Amino acid sequence: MNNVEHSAKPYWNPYLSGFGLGLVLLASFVIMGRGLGASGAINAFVATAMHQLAPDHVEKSAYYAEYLGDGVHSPLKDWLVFEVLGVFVGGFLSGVLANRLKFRVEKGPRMTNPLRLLFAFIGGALMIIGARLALGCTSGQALTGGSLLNVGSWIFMMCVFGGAYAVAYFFRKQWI
Amino acid sequence: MNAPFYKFGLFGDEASLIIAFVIGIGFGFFLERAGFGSGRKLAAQFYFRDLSVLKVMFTAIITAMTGLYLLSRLGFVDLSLVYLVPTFVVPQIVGGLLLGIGFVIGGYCPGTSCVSSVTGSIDGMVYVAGMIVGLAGFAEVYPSMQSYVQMTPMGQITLARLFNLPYGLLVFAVVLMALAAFAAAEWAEKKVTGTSPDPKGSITGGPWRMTPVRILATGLAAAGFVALIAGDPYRGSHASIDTRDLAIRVGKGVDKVQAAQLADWIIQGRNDFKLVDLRSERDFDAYHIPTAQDLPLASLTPDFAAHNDRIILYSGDGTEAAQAWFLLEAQGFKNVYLLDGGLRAWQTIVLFPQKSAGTDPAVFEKQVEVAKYFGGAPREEGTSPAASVAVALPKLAAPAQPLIPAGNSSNTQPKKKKEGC
Amino acid sequence: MSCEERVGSSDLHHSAGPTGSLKYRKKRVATVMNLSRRRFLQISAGTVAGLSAVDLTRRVVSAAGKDAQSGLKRIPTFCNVCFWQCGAIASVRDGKLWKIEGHPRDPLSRGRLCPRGSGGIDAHTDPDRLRTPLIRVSERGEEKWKAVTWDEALSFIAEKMQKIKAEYGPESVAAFIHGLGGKFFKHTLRAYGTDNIAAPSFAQCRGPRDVGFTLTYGDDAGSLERTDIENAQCLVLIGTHLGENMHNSQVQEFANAVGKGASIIVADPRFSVAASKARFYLPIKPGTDIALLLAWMNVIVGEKLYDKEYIDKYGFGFEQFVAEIQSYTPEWAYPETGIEPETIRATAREMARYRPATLIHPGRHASWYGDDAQRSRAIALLNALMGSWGRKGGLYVPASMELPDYPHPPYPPAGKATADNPNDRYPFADEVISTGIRDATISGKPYPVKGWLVYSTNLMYSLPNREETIRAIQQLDLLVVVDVLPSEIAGWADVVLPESNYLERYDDLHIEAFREPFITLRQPVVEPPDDQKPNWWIAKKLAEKLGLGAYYPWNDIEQYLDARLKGGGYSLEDLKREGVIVGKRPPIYFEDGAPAVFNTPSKKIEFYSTQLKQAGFDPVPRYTRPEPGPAGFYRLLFGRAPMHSFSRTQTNHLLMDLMSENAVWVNATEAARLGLKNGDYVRLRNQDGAVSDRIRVKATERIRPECVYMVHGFGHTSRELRFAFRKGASDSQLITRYKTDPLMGGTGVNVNFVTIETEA
Amino acid sequence: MIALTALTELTLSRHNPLVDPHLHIWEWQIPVYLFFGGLVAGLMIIAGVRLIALRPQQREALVCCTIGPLMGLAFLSLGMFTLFLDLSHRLYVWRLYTTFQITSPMSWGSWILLLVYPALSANALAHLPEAVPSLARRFPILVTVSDAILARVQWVVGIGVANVMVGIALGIYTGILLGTLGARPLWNSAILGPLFLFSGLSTATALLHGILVVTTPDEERPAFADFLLSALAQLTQARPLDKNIAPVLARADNSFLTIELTLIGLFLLGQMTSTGIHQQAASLLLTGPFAAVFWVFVIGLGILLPLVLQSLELNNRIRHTIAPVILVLFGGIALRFILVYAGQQSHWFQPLN
Amino acid sequence: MSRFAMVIDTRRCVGCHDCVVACKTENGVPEGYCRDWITEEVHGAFPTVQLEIRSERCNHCDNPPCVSCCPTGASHVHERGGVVLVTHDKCIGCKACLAACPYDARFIHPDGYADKCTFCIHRVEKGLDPACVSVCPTHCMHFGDIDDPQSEVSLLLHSRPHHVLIPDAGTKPCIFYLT
Repeated sequence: MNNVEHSAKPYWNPYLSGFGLGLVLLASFVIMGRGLGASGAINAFVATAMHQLAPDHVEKSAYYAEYLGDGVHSPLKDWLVFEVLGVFVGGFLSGVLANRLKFRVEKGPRMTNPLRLLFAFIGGALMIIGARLALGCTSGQALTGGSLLNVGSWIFMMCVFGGAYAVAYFFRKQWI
Repeated sequence: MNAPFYKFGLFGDEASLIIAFVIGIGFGFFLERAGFGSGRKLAAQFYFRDLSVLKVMFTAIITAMTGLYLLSRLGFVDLSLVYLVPTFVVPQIVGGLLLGIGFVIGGYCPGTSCVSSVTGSIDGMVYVAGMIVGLAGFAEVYPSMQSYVQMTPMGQITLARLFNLPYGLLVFAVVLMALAAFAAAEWAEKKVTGTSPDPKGSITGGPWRMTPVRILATGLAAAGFVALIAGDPYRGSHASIDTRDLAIRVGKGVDKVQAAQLADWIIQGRNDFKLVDLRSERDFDAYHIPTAQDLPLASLTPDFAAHNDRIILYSGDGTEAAQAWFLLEAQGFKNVYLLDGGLRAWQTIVLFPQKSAGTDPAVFEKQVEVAKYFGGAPREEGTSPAASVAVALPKLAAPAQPLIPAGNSSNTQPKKKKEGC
Repeated sequence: MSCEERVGSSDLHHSAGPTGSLKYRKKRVATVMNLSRRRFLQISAGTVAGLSAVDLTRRVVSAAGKDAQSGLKRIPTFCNVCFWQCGAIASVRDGKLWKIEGHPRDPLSRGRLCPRGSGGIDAHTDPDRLRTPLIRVSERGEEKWKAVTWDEALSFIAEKMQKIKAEYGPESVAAFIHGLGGKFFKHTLRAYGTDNIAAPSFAQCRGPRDVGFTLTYGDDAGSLERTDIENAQCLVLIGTHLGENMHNSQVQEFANAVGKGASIIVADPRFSVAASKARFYLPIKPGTDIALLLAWMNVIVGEKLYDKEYIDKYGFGFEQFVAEIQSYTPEWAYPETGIEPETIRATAREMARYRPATLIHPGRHASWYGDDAQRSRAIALLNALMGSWGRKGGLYVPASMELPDYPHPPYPPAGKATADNPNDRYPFADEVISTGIRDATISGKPYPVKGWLVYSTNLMYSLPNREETIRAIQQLDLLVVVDVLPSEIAGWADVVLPESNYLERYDDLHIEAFREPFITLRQPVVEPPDDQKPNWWIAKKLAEKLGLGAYYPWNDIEQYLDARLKGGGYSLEDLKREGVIVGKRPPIYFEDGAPAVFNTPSKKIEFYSTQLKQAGFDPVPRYTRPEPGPAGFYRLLFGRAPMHSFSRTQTNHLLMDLMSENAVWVNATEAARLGLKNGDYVRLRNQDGAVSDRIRVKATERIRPECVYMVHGFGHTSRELRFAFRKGASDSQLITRYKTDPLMGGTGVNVNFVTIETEA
Repeated sequence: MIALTALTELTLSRHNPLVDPHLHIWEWQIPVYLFFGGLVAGLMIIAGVRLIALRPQQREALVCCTIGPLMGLAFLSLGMFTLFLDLSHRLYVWRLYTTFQITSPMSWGSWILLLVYPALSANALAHLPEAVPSLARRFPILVTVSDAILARVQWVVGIGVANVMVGIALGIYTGILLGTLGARPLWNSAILGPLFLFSGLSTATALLHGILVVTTPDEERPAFADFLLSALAQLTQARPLDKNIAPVLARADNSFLTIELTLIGLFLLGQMTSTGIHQQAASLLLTGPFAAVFWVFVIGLGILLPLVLQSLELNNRIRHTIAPVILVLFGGIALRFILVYAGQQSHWFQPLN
Repeated sequence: MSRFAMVIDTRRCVGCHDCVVACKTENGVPEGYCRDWITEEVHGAFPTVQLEIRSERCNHCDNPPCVSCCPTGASHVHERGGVVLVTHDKCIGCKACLAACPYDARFIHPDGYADKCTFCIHRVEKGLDPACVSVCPTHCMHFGDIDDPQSEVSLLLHSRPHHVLIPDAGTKPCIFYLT
């Protein structure tokens, strides 16, 4: 562990990493006939966790019924769950190879840590509700649907950028 | 070879999970490489400081789009089998807006938050926790919103179908739009940050030399252009058949069902096959083999049966059936059979059997009774088969109609696996 | 599918369980009782506490591993989980029911009960049973009640009955009664003045068979069938699923026949258990039995394989018969039945090889396709060709004990004719048609029917088309249900009367015609746990309230039984100890000297029926092709499982442990095509849109592809049947159509079709 | 037409809890117990080898020689506790020690487990004063004991050999426990013994490696471990450890992982070339309902990924992190979970669905 | 020496489950559990189907893996007739015997110990048949000593073809099925 460089390597060029991402997506289309996703895995995870905590409640819920399925197969044995597991591993591999592993809080210089974490929490909650309503997140809808010229995806994509740019001004302190 | 491999049954559900894992690794790897593990870098998109999000996303979109287009057009991928998330306009507008707002507040989207948290970002981890709590909360209010989330459905629809434009044209337009957006992005970054972009990593900046990025951009533009002129990628108009394999099967005759055998199957009450009559509706109404369904050749679409259904085709003299047989084979149906000799054989063998010298009388008697059962009668010895055609086909009793709307039987379809994000 | 498929719940209680399990059982009883307090009132906490204490002590005793043999009592009685009523011996250990075994000297059980009989002990403490008389307090069918005393309940009923009598006449009260326990209710009602007393076991079950046989032989096949299965060398079962239908003596004889290597021929759309023992299995198309029977007879007549001597001696109209069946060749039958002509010939010759010890089993439940009386006649005729009626290995001549009835005043003279069969629409109906009573109740014709008494039959399960039953109930002024369990029909009643369990009461003597004459006695083994009363007590008290006390000139049942027994030279004291009296077996075969009496117009076996001819029916059976179902639908068939009796054993924890829900049998290839796996839950939707409860799929190679099959009796909707509630699905829910037999009014119910819907 | 002999349906009316529709008698407790058993076996072997290899005066590498055995004692107790939790007739557990059943691996195991305690304790005592000086200050007797042991080479060697022997016995036993259950075709392989032994060794090595990484002095500690784990490191109050041993441990771990992978391969090879029943059992892992978790969690995340990461560490391409450690430990648990669960589903009668 | 065995005639058996009920009442088997059960094995495709119905239970093997794996000796072979029994208060509930039994004949009694068929040894020692045998309405079950060549079971085994369950598991079962 002596000769390891301590400085993080720079990010890849966006076009090239975008190309790489595009090829992964293409591979998914060709092999599986479906695109990528992320938020669906959270659904499966939450359904399983809630089922462990409050089985009766979950079994009665119309929402969870869709994810619990027939009760024989675990909702965690799902394509998206395994894909997201891979995302963790791939992200980690890339991070460790580029020396970017570091406990940190991503924020602008004028932001306090607790507030940033609070915002992250709220953002996450908002985001997943949005993703659930839209039947997908940036990966499942924008990226996947976008490349399939899916009508809903393009509407969705426009709204994401629209919504973000519309409120970006109010949160500038957080980031810049 | 047919793709998507999974949909053609190359591997099962278990293997698909392993593939999901591997694909996920690639997905996560490139997200992290692009710097999407950093919320700050992602959010910079919305302050015009670093438009990586736009660049990465659109490069990925046009790469996958043109790639998929070309592979489909070459007949490698059946695009109709690639899952398309159905469109619900209002929920998707609202969802998109919420997601955009959440993006700015939280700094991530679901995929990037995974990458972020695994590389040590505490806010990324908190963001994931936020998603979990948010979703659990949403599940509780979901019943009251259930009708709302299904609003304004448009089904599975592409822009090409919506605007009634050629698919290729749209592909080309999206490529052009993306390239223009890249140029605009680079211009904006320069404007806001005041530094000129790295000449090696940008499309517009620096001296005009062929950098890898520019080669990529040119390639994508070229692919887009090909799309413009190459036509529709959806299968149907274009499909490939393994002619040798077909020839072997035809040669062996395993593609045919004999009329007498079919009669036995109907008597045995077997309904593990779909009997399809390809003649016109009028002919069908006049006479059809019991249990057959009417499906004139012109209205033959691949969704009339599942790919693994056993299908037996017949027509008057067999021509249309043979044509349909080819169409269905080409569309990947695995168990398509022809009634050997078509309805004519049914007539001469089953409905109006004739005693020939060598026939065992007992066997013939059985044939006669089968004929009677189906409304026919034995032919006099010596009548030529040609004459028999003149014999009127028996009048069918009105076919049994379902007493309830047919819609109910659709429920027997195997449960669809959830797809989408 | 055998008889009384469709009879209601009665006599079904769980008694104290076996020693070791008491601890677990006790817990269950306690919780359920808490729940029950809300609805069924008047459960004294003392009872529960008392029970628990006893349980606890017994648990300690048994844990020590020593049976206190001194505390063991063995009491003879007879079973009532099904109507076969096998003689049994109940073992009571330390005052608690421990087990029930067959009575070794009883001719029906021969010392061995079926699983239902052995499982009958799990009654008595059944937490779901009725406990006290109830009077309805809200809308019919809402199952809201107030608990009342017996006196209040019976006065209420008597008052209503008197009112109906005054307004419409006594015939406007009808009854649906099943089983031996109904005898005293019949007596009370006859005394009251009505003959509208129906048993669903006629029109919904064995009626067509009995009419078909009576038209041929002048006598029916009997309840305790006169089938000499044990001695048959060739046994033909047409849809009869012995082994799944667990009528004890028949199954024992069947096993003996199998053991002796008898040649068995089974025709069934389903590969039944019996089919697995068969030399020939004929996977016949449903509803085409007559075609097969005619082809068999055609072969036998054509090849002169019949018993010529027997037919010459006993037969009538054989020449006409021969002429009629000339055209029904096996080839003709092939497309109808789907059975290869060669197989039909081979089986016909097989039958002839063993005649007269060839038994074509008459079956029991026979109301299937609306042509059932003629189908049974065809079976009777085939037996006649074999010369098996009255012969060893065929259908013997049964014998019965004779005991005088307890004398009572004559019944009032018959007023109006029964309401079920106006103008003799069904000329050969020789019993009251239950569905006819229902029709009369709905239409008010030929006269209004305003009161029903339902004893021990769950009409919601036993009559086809529940909607019609409910519509009829809406016309009533009074619906009384006497039952052991809160069955579905009890839920619609105005007054519910809780009867004591068969292990807790005396009933009238069991005297049936069989190989040897016998009398068996039912006597109490344990006390009823709550305020339940035996049927004789209820019927007697009701008669007294109606001012008909003179018809019950005895004080209690022991006096009645003793008097009857004395009439035959026996005594109740002896019978209580012995449980069974078996008489000397008289000759039961013609060859041994049994009388060959045929009570037909010609006094012979009628191959050609002039009665039918005169009434405008086919004198020799003819075949009509069953109507096909709509495209994509499956024909719904149903039958029995050996561990359940109709809809009345689904609260028996012991039996439910063996089979807790039914499954719908779907041909494996079909199931694969529909994407269904074994154990998947589905719902069935019939041609009229009726949807079943959810039911598991049994994807099996044991059924034809165009039909589905399920065991009758599950899918309870009565909330009071907590343990059985919504377990499995009910075929009765899906039987919205029926085809009435023009000869005798039987309701053919295998004319319903279903689609399979996957459970979301 | 299917041949008449083809079994097409098998219906059982039995529905005993834990037995039907397939055996599920062993839940999380048994795999966790097997995992701890393997881990302790690995710790014993490593500690034993180090004890023999080190000269007494060379009081280094305490991770292996003291912290290892100490943790071993804790894990063993935890493991035995989970085993106890699994018993359904717990009050009778003492019956294990009133008899020795020669044909029963479980009886062997229960006695082996008793031997583990003294062996591990002796091992720990040998170097305890150096490992936890504060403890030694409070209880001088510990120093005396330690000195007494270290003064005699034959004692040190004896303790070391005992640790290695008992460790091997324990490791193999955890596999043989399943391997002798011939009624479950998937388990019916003696390779499970060495497989669980080497899996145990790899988890033990990884654990020690992880402790080393976490307890490395602040400035040398990789940034990744900074956040929460530094606090943990303070608690151990350990002396600075020989950092040279980290690559040794990583290298050893890679060897163990490679052997484990080979043994898994041999195990599956043996099953696939055996009877149809065994082939069916192996296909539970290879293509059946356990394939995804087997390939992804056991092979991918549990073996291949840490192999890659540790190789990168060894080549100085990346820093030593606790990531491979976590993955190896996780893989060790996953292997046992999957084998225990899949084994219970494998049967001589495979009912068709 | 005696060796108790059961001989079950699958030709006579109709799968009525009376043996199961009798066992439950005789031995107080708790609700939801069973010591014996019915297996239906279907071979072939409709309509050429074969069905074998069997009453199954512990096979009281000659080479019982449940006994050899028991760590406490709770599972043992009874001195009379080779019957495999469980001593309840020696059993610790480790469930190894459940895993070792290829017939899945054992279960964990709610009181915690491993339980299974005892061949009704308490009845057999009084000279009675096991409860299941004594009630069977089809008389398809026979119980006796196969070491005695004159016993009913020995005579049956000599005169009729039979098989045992999973012979390849090497357990040498003592329940024989006549075919």
